[in-house]
Parts: sequence; structure tokens; C-alpha cells
Amino acid sequence: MDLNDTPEQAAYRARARAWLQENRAQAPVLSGPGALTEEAEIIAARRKWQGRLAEGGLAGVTWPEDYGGQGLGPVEQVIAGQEISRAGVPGILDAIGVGMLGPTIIAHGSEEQKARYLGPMLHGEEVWCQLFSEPAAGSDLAAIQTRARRAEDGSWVLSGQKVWTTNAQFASFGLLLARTDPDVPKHNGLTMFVVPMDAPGVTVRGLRQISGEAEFNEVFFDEVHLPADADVGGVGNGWRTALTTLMFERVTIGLGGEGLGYDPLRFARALLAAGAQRDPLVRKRLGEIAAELTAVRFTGYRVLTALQQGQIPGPEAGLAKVTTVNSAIAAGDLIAEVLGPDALASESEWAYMISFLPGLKSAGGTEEILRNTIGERVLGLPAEPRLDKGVPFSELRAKETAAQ
Amino acid sequence: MDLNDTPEQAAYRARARAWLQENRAQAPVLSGPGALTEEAEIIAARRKWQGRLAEGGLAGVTWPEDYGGQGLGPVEQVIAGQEISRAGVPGILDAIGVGMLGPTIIAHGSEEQKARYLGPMLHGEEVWCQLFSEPAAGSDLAAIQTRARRAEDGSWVLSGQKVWTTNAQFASFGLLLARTDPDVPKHNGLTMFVVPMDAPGVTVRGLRQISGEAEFNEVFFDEVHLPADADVGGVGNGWRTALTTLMFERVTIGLGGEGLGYDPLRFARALLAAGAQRDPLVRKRLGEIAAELTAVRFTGYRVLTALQQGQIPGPEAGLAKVTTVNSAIAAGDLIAEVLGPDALASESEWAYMISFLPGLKSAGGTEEILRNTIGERVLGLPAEPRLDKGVPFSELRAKETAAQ
Amino acid sequence: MNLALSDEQVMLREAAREALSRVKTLEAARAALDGKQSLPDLWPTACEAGWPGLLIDEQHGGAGLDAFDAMLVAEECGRVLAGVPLLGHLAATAILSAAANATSFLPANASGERRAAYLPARPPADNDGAWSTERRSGLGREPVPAVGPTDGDGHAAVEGACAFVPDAPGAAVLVGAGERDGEIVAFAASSEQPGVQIEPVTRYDATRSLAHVTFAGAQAVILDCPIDALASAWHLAQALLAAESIGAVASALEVTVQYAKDRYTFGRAIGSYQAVKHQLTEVLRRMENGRSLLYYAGFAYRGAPAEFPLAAAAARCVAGGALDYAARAMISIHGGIGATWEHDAPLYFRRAQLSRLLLGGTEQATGRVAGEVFALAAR
Amino acid sequence: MNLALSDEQVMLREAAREALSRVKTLEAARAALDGKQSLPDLWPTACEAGWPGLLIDEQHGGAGLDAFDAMLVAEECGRVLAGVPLLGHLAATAILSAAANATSFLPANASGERRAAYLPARPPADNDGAWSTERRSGLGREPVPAVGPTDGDGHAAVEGACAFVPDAPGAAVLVGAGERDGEIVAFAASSEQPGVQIEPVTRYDATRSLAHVTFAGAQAVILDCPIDALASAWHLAQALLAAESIGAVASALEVTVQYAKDRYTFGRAIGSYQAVKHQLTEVLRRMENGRSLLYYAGFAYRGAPAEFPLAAAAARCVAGGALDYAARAMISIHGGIGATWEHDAPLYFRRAQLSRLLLGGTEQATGRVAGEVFALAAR
Repeated sequence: MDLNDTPEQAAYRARARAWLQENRAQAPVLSGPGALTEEAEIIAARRKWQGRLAEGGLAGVTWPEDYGGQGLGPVEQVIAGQEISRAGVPGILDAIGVGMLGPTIIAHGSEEQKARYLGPMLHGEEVWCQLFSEPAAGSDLAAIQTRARRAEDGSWVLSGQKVWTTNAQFASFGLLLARTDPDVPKHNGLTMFVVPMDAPGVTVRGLRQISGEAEFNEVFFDEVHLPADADVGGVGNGWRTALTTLMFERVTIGLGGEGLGYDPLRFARALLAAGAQRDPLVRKRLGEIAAELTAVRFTGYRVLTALQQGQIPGPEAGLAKVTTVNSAIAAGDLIAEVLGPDALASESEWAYMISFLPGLKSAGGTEEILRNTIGERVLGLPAEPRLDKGVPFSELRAKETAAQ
Repeated sequence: MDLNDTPEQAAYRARARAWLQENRAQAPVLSGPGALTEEAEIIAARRKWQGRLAEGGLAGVTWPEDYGGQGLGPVEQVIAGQEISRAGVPGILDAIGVGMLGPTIIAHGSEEQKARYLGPMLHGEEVWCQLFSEPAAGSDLAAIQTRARRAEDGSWVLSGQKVWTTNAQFASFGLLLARTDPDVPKHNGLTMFVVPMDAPGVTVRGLRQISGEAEFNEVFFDEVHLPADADVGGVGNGWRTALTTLMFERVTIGLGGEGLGYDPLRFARALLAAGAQRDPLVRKRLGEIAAELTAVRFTGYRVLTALQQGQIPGPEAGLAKVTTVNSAIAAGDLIAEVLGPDALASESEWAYMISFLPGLKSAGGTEEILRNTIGERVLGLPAEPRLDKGVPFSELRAKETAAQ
Repeated sequence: MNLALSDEQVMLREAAREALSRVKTLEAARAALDGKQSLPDLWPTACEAGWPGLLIDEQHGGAGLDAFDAMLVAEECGRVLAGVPLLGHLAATAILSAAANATSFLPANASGERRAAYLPARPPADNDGAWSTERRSGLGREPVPAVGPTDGDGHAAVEGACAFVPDAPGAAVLVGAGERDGEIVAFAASSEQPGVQIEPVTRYDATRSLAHVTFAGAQAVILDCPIDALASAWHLAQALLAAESIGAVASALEVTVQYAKDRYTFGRAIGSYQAVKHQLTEVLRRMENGRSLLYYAGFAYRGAPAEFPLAAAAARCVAGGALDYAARAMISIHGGIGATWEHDAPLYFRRAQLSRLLLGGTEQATGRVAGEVFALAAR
Repeated sequence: MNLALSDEQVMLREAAREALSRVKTLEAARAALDGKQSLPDLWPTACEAGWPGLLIDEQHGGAGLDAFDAMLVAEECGRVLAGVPLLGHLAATAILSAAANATSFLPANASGERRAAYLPARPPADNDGAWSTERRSGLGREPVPAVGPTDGDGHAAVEGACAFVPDAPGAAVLVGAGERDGEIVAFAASSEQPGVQIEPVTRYDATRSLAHVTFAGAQAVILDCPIDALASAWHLAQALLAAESIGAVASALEVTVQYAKDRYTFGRAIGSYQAVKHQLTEVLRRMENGRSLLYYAGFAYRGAPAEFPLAAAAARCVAGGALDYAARAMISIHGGIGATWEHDAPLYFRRAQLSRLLLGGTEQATGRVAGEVFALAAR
């Protein structure tokens, strides 16, 4: 058991640190004096910086070298993240593309797709977004209704709506899950597609959250035409392809507990500044929060150890998110009680956090669904009776509509 | 809105108080100097005292006058309880018989049964016990397996096992739910019986709890013969008859929150004695406990108001038990932390309470089943898919056994 | 013993629900938060319904009703998150009604022509002997304003501040507690004078009208009323906030139950899943507990004044927890959509988060419950 | 970076599980609670396995292993609720190993021939500058024993008491902190002398050996060791208790999951219901969090000593909560049967309830986490 780098890891760390030392002056400034303020300017600068990071070997660390990656392991990816954070510079802009969608294309895409898309994705020239969730397909992802119909010439026509899409407002492409056959049970009739976000018929609309900010988007597809070879991984294989993406999502979540910025020290500093450090109630509550968040950090190291040994993290990795979100909610409660109503002032970082967390709780699957999955797949408990098994999707929909 | 007695209620209270003043010297002493210590002696004295209370009009307050009751309402019953508590004397011994089983016999029994059983029950001459729950039929009460088979002469032969039976060790009779037809769906093949506890083949065994004390019993029936007219409410109608008993149970629970002795003042006194009253954590925790327990007291008054107006309390009355048990658990935790390990010494009242509560949580139906029922019957939420509907009981059993 | 509502109370409640249904309060709350438009003024609605005079006796133009009636109206306001400035007004009129020398003010207060606001002043507890008022930020409390000597007209000068005073913006008269020579006195000051500064502040919930109030040599009438009336007003404000919260819980529950019946996942309505069903029954449990304590507070206000602090604090403690739980359940059962701006759930959430911090905070109410129980236990 | 167990650690754990499986520990725990028979003496098992010398270096007859290895063994003991008096012994040997003048004691401690027990002494925290020890009852803490001047042989007289000392009954040597002239010193006292009184006490969990220890002019060796070693022993004891608890959680979870698969109600295995399934995943969540913190504590003991107090306190806080939750879930998922004497669930429940109150209590560990985080934040 060792938290230290192996010699190879130490060498990679040294290289990363040296590169950052040399190149950090090129990094966009996002806060403090001289910070960029315009959204468009920020995006442009971060895309450019992502390209530099990729050239420096600090993006796509686990991607194969053939596609511009480093061909290294998950520990090196974490080391890159640690060094970027240590240097005080922004990380890559398109974490979703590079972390989840690129690996999906590497696993299931055609050679033409890999050649066309991976390079510009890694270098931030083309940002990607993930088009899976729908208003009526959240927890039950396989219930999606966005429909792709085949035209006579083999091309596709896409209609429907996606939701909770990060980065859609400036993405070049999206990886989209659509229903191509409604007459088979719901997991069987799905196909994954590459969709150019500038295609006619694609509309992106910001979706404002409790805080008032548009953290996510809705994306509407109105008779969008896609070429015959736009599918990734084969027609009707969409569910299998999506599971690959979700597996990479889980890896990202498992390693990324700290990435959300819910650090016990940040909370402790706010409480110290308010002079609350001797209040026994504050101590009890902060102690519980800090203990849980510290646990999540070491759970991340355990996941990393498993990844290094070639194991794929199971769904239990999602429990780290449950812990993180619930601890951060408890921290928001505590800080609000200590600071009083000013913690809820519109410019307060705490008002932002308090507003953001309830939505985050459901993002990427509700806690309830996660607990079902873990109960069944990790603890081996029997599944709930499923009423939708083997039923053609079109029949299921008809039943629901009748019930309402 | 008024918490005071109406003139009629005040008159009843005055009568009750006067009677108690005159007769309290006859009440058995259960604690303090001169207290009875032998179990058998205590039971005998309490039975005798129950008879006196019945004569004084303080037991069976809501029973019809025809059967020795007072023919009064629920408020008078509460008043009787308040005055008994105020006088510092024990209440009736057979609260289960008089509160739940007697009313079931009044509702469903034959005239012969009413004439034979009600009088001795009310006067404590014959104590009763409720024989419903079984090892494999707790939450799912209709799954009981105790079997009554009809002999050629119309009499019955009973075999099986019951559990969680209070007072079985000194009861004269039990009201027992048995399966008389396994070949129909499970709710349909049940019958309620009167069982003499001294019949050959009946064995009572104490069931020790976490605390080490036998709060409940198991009761075994080995080819017990019952006469042909032992059924209550008709053969095959057992589920309907049982629902009546459960409805009276709910009334008892709804009114009886305070009866369990989980009084915030009792907890506050223990904390005061330990000098913990200024500790902010103690204050927060006691405050929450006391607020919830106080709520339960007024929920009881609301239930009583509804009863007075002729309404039957719904299943939501069971939420008062949830609140009471969980608040008392929280109080046990708090007191143990303040007093330290001595709170867990074998002679400590707190060790007893802490040990008793986890079992009480499941007694009379688990919290989960209660929440299902309330969600469906009070909030109108859809039921869970049931896999046992309309299936003959014998088939269901075969399936379960195969699955294990 | 009878906790049923009287016919008059049922009518009062129905009339309130009807009157408030004429305004789209939730839409207005969202628009106000957006800064698009200011909130509709619901005071005329309140005046028409006679709510300003609820606690003022009939001979002074009021309805002569009881705290429980006021709580019924507060509950209806909470149900639709209506920004009716009653909390401050009713607590203030409770003090004015108890003052022998304030009877001439009452008719204008009762009609609503002159709106009053209560300056929250927390009475001493078993573990804190001082009267105190809200601080602008951070833990701890501030002393109540200082009151100078009374002049020949019964007036005195007031110096000091009270933060986060509910319903102060637009109020004509401010009523609260001050300290003079170590004694607590009640005072009423017109807001229409240079020595009074009312600085409106908005925090998170646009339907909650708040202000920081500063007195700099303001002229006030010293009220000839018992200190008990000042203490009772604090507890009344707690009970009204609790009633508002229970109203909001009730409507959040209705909306969420309906959604749980309509929304399907994995081929079943989500309300058929235990995780959803049990969360909703927990909302119900907390709501019913809170409601039972509203009955207790309503009874105790006049029926058992010694128990009123316990009853009101317990109601606030349970109702505050119920609203926080209900708002979070509303968001989470609605899935992602419940966290979006267009949905009503965030409005309930904002209401819950701010309510928790006002009038001393829910936590102090919990501590007060403990203090009252310790005091009873020590007897 | 690698948090995997080494092959030796896997072997150590398997060997421990195997050795403990030879004794019916749960049955013995129930019988002991019943007063029917005393617990089996598991010290010979421990000695045979080499556990007494885990933390003593090889040149003094020990295994020269690390805190994490000790925690692996503690976890296995906890898994079967085995009453092995290791917690007291291992914390005591950690102090003796750090003392320059105690090397001659070590071989007998390492072999287990002479069992040691640690007198819990809580080191100062950010909000409490004093060293303190357990009080017999009630809130608050007691000062550590007073130590007199050292005589020519390096001995001194000790006066004072320590309550609820784990594993003290039957221990040959008692090791802990004392105060002399305002300074903290470490001492070791033989229990076989008239000035030492060991009064065994049983509280709720018969597998937990406890005693009140009183020193009345007892002769002790003053240990030549840094105060840091005394502080570290406190945190080590917290971490060992956490490891024990996580072991108990793991076996409670296994048993309960199995029951949830086997028991049917309403035609379905109860484990298919969300209420049951989600409770069990909550046990898993808490257990995994606790286990991650055991890794942290195991790493920090030598790898980052400045973080060891935080790591150990966090582990205790989370593991204690996990065990309490797991034991209650075990009872409630088993329904009524889980609350009966014949079932194992009450044994886990008793273990959880007493563990929570020992070694300063779980609550103080939570406070220590906050204190450590505040100290880091203040930098």
C-alpha cells in the first residue's frame, strides 16, 4: 500500500510539471486580475489551451498513441490533473468528449470516424456533447423517443428532443442515441449517431437552473438529415454502445470526487472567517462532512488502484457521488445557518452552490436508480418485477399514455 | 377548537375521579415500597383490579352497556385513562382483549360467544391473547400457514405456530387466524377461531428480546381440537374479521402515543440530572425529540376529535407510532452519550429502553409496510406490482420454496 | 376536547383560498426573481378580506379573532407562496392591541390603511437572559435598540438597528422592543420620519419582503403594555411562519403526488416505487406533525399562555424541517426538470432556504423547545 | 500510487479469518451475556498467530509490521465479534516500542507472554489544551493520573484513575500518560502490585473486556519516549476500533443480504423491495467510506504522521456510524425475529451501542475531525 509515485509515474509527473512551468504563461486567465470576461472569448481561449495541453501530453493521457494520446494509464491521467491543478491553470474544456465520447468512438467507431473525429476532438478544435437524456428518458434511459427513420437512399432523418446537454451551445458534434426500431423491446431498437450541431433543424436552448444560470441545454431535432454512415457501432446496437460511454462516465465520476470543488477546507475557511470554529454544533456538522468527503478522496485512490490492475469499476463507484453531493448539501445548510441570509445573496458563492446541488443530485441518474443498480449488481439482491421486459416499445408507450 | 371537557365529559371525569379516590387503596402496588414482586401475584392482583375498574365504569368505556360497558365515546375512554394515570394506579391488565379482541367479538361473534366470553374478559377473569402473526407471516399477514382442518363431525383440528404473542403465558383464550382452505387465493381461505389456551396440544414458549426479557411468546399448536362452533364471523371470512381487529388496533395506537412512556419530560429530567442542559448539541437533539413527541400528543387529540365525529382513523394514524419510536430511539442515543457506558448497565432503565425499541419498530407491522399502505390509501399513489394476486395459496408456497 | 375547526374557521380558510386564487402568485414569484417585474401588491386583497384586523378586537375595527385564525390565513398564503405582508403586521398589532395607550392607532391598522411591521426581538431563554435582535450577518445576536427618556407627550428617541425585518418595506409603523436603563419597553415608531431608515433587501426568495431598519434619534411612542405581550409577539411570529410553511408543504405535496402518479419509468408510474412512495409519506408525516403543533400553538396562545413559547417553537422547528424536506423531495421526485427555473419546485426550495434563517432561525426555535422542556422538568 | 493489499497482507487477513473461524465466537458472546459461561480465552489464538508482536520490531521478537496490518487483524476480529484483547495491547506496545528504556519489556509483550493494556489518554485538541482520560459517568473528562518524582531506579509513584479501560482485566502491564509538574510523561506499571486496582466492568456487550483502573501510589517506570508517541497511541486506538467496526459491518451486511434474498413477502423476496435494497446499499456506502478511511489511516500512521489524527478520527466517525446503521438495518430487515435473543443481530447491536461510547466516544472523534480541518484551513 503506497500513495507515492512509482519511478515511471514520478518521471511522467516531472515531465508534466516541467511542461506546465514552461507553458503556463499561455494559459487563459479565468479569475483574478486580467481575467477574461466574455463567454465566447473564454471558450476560444480554452479550446486553444486544450490543444496545447494535448501537444504537451497532458490531454488524452489514456488514449492510444495512434489517436494522439499518450497510451498511459489512469494514474498518469490523475497525475496530469494534479499537476494542472497545482500549476493553477485551467484543464481541458471538453472533458466529456475526451473522457467519455472519444473513448466510445475508439471502441465502436469505424476507421473513417476515428480518423475524422478524434484528432480535432482531442485538440479542442471541435467540441462534442452527449445527447442521451430526454424529458421522458432520465432514469430509464432506454425509454428514449428521439426517432431516426431511414430514408430510401439509406440516409437518416432525425426528430426529437434531448435535454441536460452540457456544452451544446458551442459544440461542433454530438453523440446521439436514437430509436431506429420501435417495434422491438426497448433496449433493442436503438442506434448511436454522430450529429453535426450546425445541421439544419438542430436548435439549442439554454435550460436555466434554480440559480438562474443555464448550466445545461435542451436540444431539439426537427427533421435533421444524417448520412447513411452516421451510426456508431452499428444499427440496433445503440444500447451496447451507450453502455460503453456510461462505463467511461463512471470512471470519470469515480476519479473525480474532488473535481467538483467540494473540499472540506473550503468549507472550513468560510466557517473560520465567520468565527464559528468553537461552536460545538458547527464542529459536529463540519466533522461529519469532512470525514465523508475525505473518505471519497481515498475511495478515488482505491478506484484508481483497481483501474491500474485492469479492473473496471463497478456501479458502486457511483456511491462516491452520492456521498459528495449529500455532504456538500449539508455543508451548504451549515454555512447558510452560520452566515445568515447573506449566504443567500445573489452574488454569494454559497447561494450558487446551494442552488446547484439539488439538480446535481439527479444529474447522471437519480440516487434511487443508482441504489437499485448497486443493490442488484453489487449485492446480488433480486430485481424489482419489471413490467416492460420483452414488450415492444410502441406498445409500452401506448399503455403509459392510456394510464394518464 | 377546545381542549376542555364538555359538561358531560366533565361530569364523567368527576365520577371517575371520585371512584378512584374511593377505591385506589385496593389497587395493586407495582413499584416503590410494598410493591409486589412475584409475577404470578402481580397478574392475579391486576386481574382483580381490572374487575374493580370494570365495576367502577373505568374499563370497557366504549363497550355497549349490554355487554357490561359504559356505552360512551372515545373521549371518555381517554378521560378514564387520564384519571387512572393521575391517580397513580395501574390500568387494566388485558388492554388487548378489552381494546381489540372484545370489540371484534362484539362485531362478528355469535350471540352465544358474546354471552360466554365478553363478561369474563372485561372483568379480568379470563385474559385473552391475539394469535395472528407467524414466523412467515409478519408484514404479509394473509400469508399465514397455521392450518385448521375440518374433521368428519364438523369439529376442527389445528396445527401450526404463532409468534409475537403478548400475554399468552397467562391467557385463558386466544383469538386465532388460521387457514382453512389453501386452494383459494390467500385472503380468501382464512377463518378466525376462539382457542382455549389450556387445550391439549397448545404450548407457550417465552421469546426473549435484545434486553434478555421475554416480552412476547411463541405459541405452538399440535393437533389441537376445537368444536365446530369455534369460528368467529364464519368460515372463510377470517380476513374480514381480522381487519376489524386491526382497525381497533389502529384506534388504540392512534390514541396511545403517550402510553408507551416516551415523554420528553422524562428524557429532560435524565439530562438535567447529568448537568447537560446547557450543551448546545444536547439542546438541539432534545429540542427535536421533544417537538416531535409533542406533535404526537396533539395528533392523538386530532384522532380523538375525528373519532368523536364518527370518523374511523385512517392508516396515517400509524405515522404517530413511527414518530414516537424514532424519537425515543434518538432519545436513547442522546442519553447514552451523555451518561456514558453506565447508561448501558444491565440495571439501567435506559439500557432497557434502548434494547426494547428496535423490536417495537417492527411490532404491529414494519415501518416500510405502513408507508406503503399510507402512500397508497392516503396519498392515492399506485400500488406496487403484486405477484401474488389471485394465485391459490398452495401454489404461492410452492413457488417460494422452489426459489430458496 | 374538540380540535375540529368551527364553521367560521372553515369559511375563513375557504375565503382566503378563493381570494388568493385570483392572483397567479407562483408565476409572479418567478418573474420577480427574474427582475422582470415587481410582485403584485396583495395588501388590497388582504384588506378586502379583513385580515389586517384579525387580531384586533371588534370595538377597534378588527375581527377580534384568535391566533389560530391568523394561522389559518397564513397557511393559505404559504400554500401559494403569496407575498402578503401579514406576518409583520399581525405580530405588530398583537402588541398594539395589548397597549392601553395605542387604541387610537388600531382602527387604521385594522382596516389596513396603515400597515404595521414587527421588529423581531427574541425574549430571554433559560440559557440567555438578554433580549436580542437579528444581526446582519454571522452567528450571534444584537442588542435591541436603545430608548431614551420619555418626554411630556409620551415620546422617546430610539437609536439602534434591526436586520432582516419581515414586511418592513412600505410599513407605516414599526413596533418592537427597546431597552431603557436595563429595562425592556415596547415602542411604536412611524416610518415617515427622518430618523428612521428602511433599507429593503432581497434574499433568494423574492416573495419575502425584508429590510434592515435603522433608528437614529427616531421619535417613538412608548407603549403601555406588559412585557409578556412583547414576548408573545415573538412566539406568534414563529407560529405564523410555521403556519405559512405548512401551507407550502401541503401544496408541494399535492403537486408532487400528482407527478408521481403521472410520470412513468420502467413501465410503472414512479409513485409505485417505494423510494418515491416512502419519501412522500415522510412529507406527509412531517406535515401532520407540524399541523398538530399548529393546533397546539393556536390553543395555547390564549388557552395556556405559559405553554405558548413551547408550542410555537415546536411548531416552527417541525414545520421548518417539513418544508425543507418537502421542497427537496419535490425537486428530486421530479428528476432533473424539478431543478429548472421554469418549474415551481425551485420557488418552494427558495422559500424553504430563506425561511429557515429568519426570525432567529429554525435552529434557535429547536433550542427554545429544549429550554422550555428543561424548565418544566426542573419543576 | 497503489492501495492494493500486498500478498503478505492478504495472507495475514486470511490466516486471521481462518484462526478465528475455529471458535464459535457469536454463540460464545450470547452465552456470556446470559451469564451461562465465560468467554473463551482467545489470547492463545492471538499468540499463536503472532498478533501481540505485530507492531514490535523484529529485533525485539515482533513482526515489525505497520498499523494497517494491525487494522486488518482488528477487522477480522470485528467480523466475528471476537473478544480478543488486542486493542489495548497493540496501542500499549506502540508506546513501549517508541521508548528507549522499554526494549527489555518488548520480547515478552511480543510473544504475548505478558499482555499489555493501554490507558486511554486523549491528547489536546484545538479547542481543549489538556490531556484527559475517561470519566466513570456523565459528560466531561478527567485529568490523567498524577506522577511523582522519579527515583534512582527510574521509577515513580502514580496516583489517579482511568475509567472503562479496554482489555485491562488480566493485563500484566498498564501503559499510559501521566502528568508531572504540568508536563505529560509516559509510564508503564505492572498490574501485579498492591497500588494498582483493576475493577472489571461489563456493559451491554460481553465480548468487550473493560475495567476501571485505580492507581494508589503504584510504582511505574517512566518511559523515555516522545509525547508524540502517546498522542499517536490514542489515534491508533481510534483506528483499531474503526477497523473492528468495519469488520462487523461487513459480516452484518452479508447475513442481512442473504436473508433479504431468502425471505419472501407478498410473493417476492424482500430484497427486491426498494426500501430494503436501498437500506442495504446505504450500509454498503457507509462501509466503503469507512474502509477508504482505514486505508488513509493505515497510510498516514507512518507515511504522513501529521495527518494521522485526522485520518484516524475520520475513520472512527464514519465506521462508528456505519456499525450503528448496519446493526439497526440488520434488525429491521429481519423483522421481529431480528430483535430476539436467539438471533445474532442483537449482538451486533450491542457491539455498536457500547463501541460508540468508548475511547472518548464517536462524537469526540467527529469534533476532532473538525478541529484538524480547521487547523489546516487556518494555515
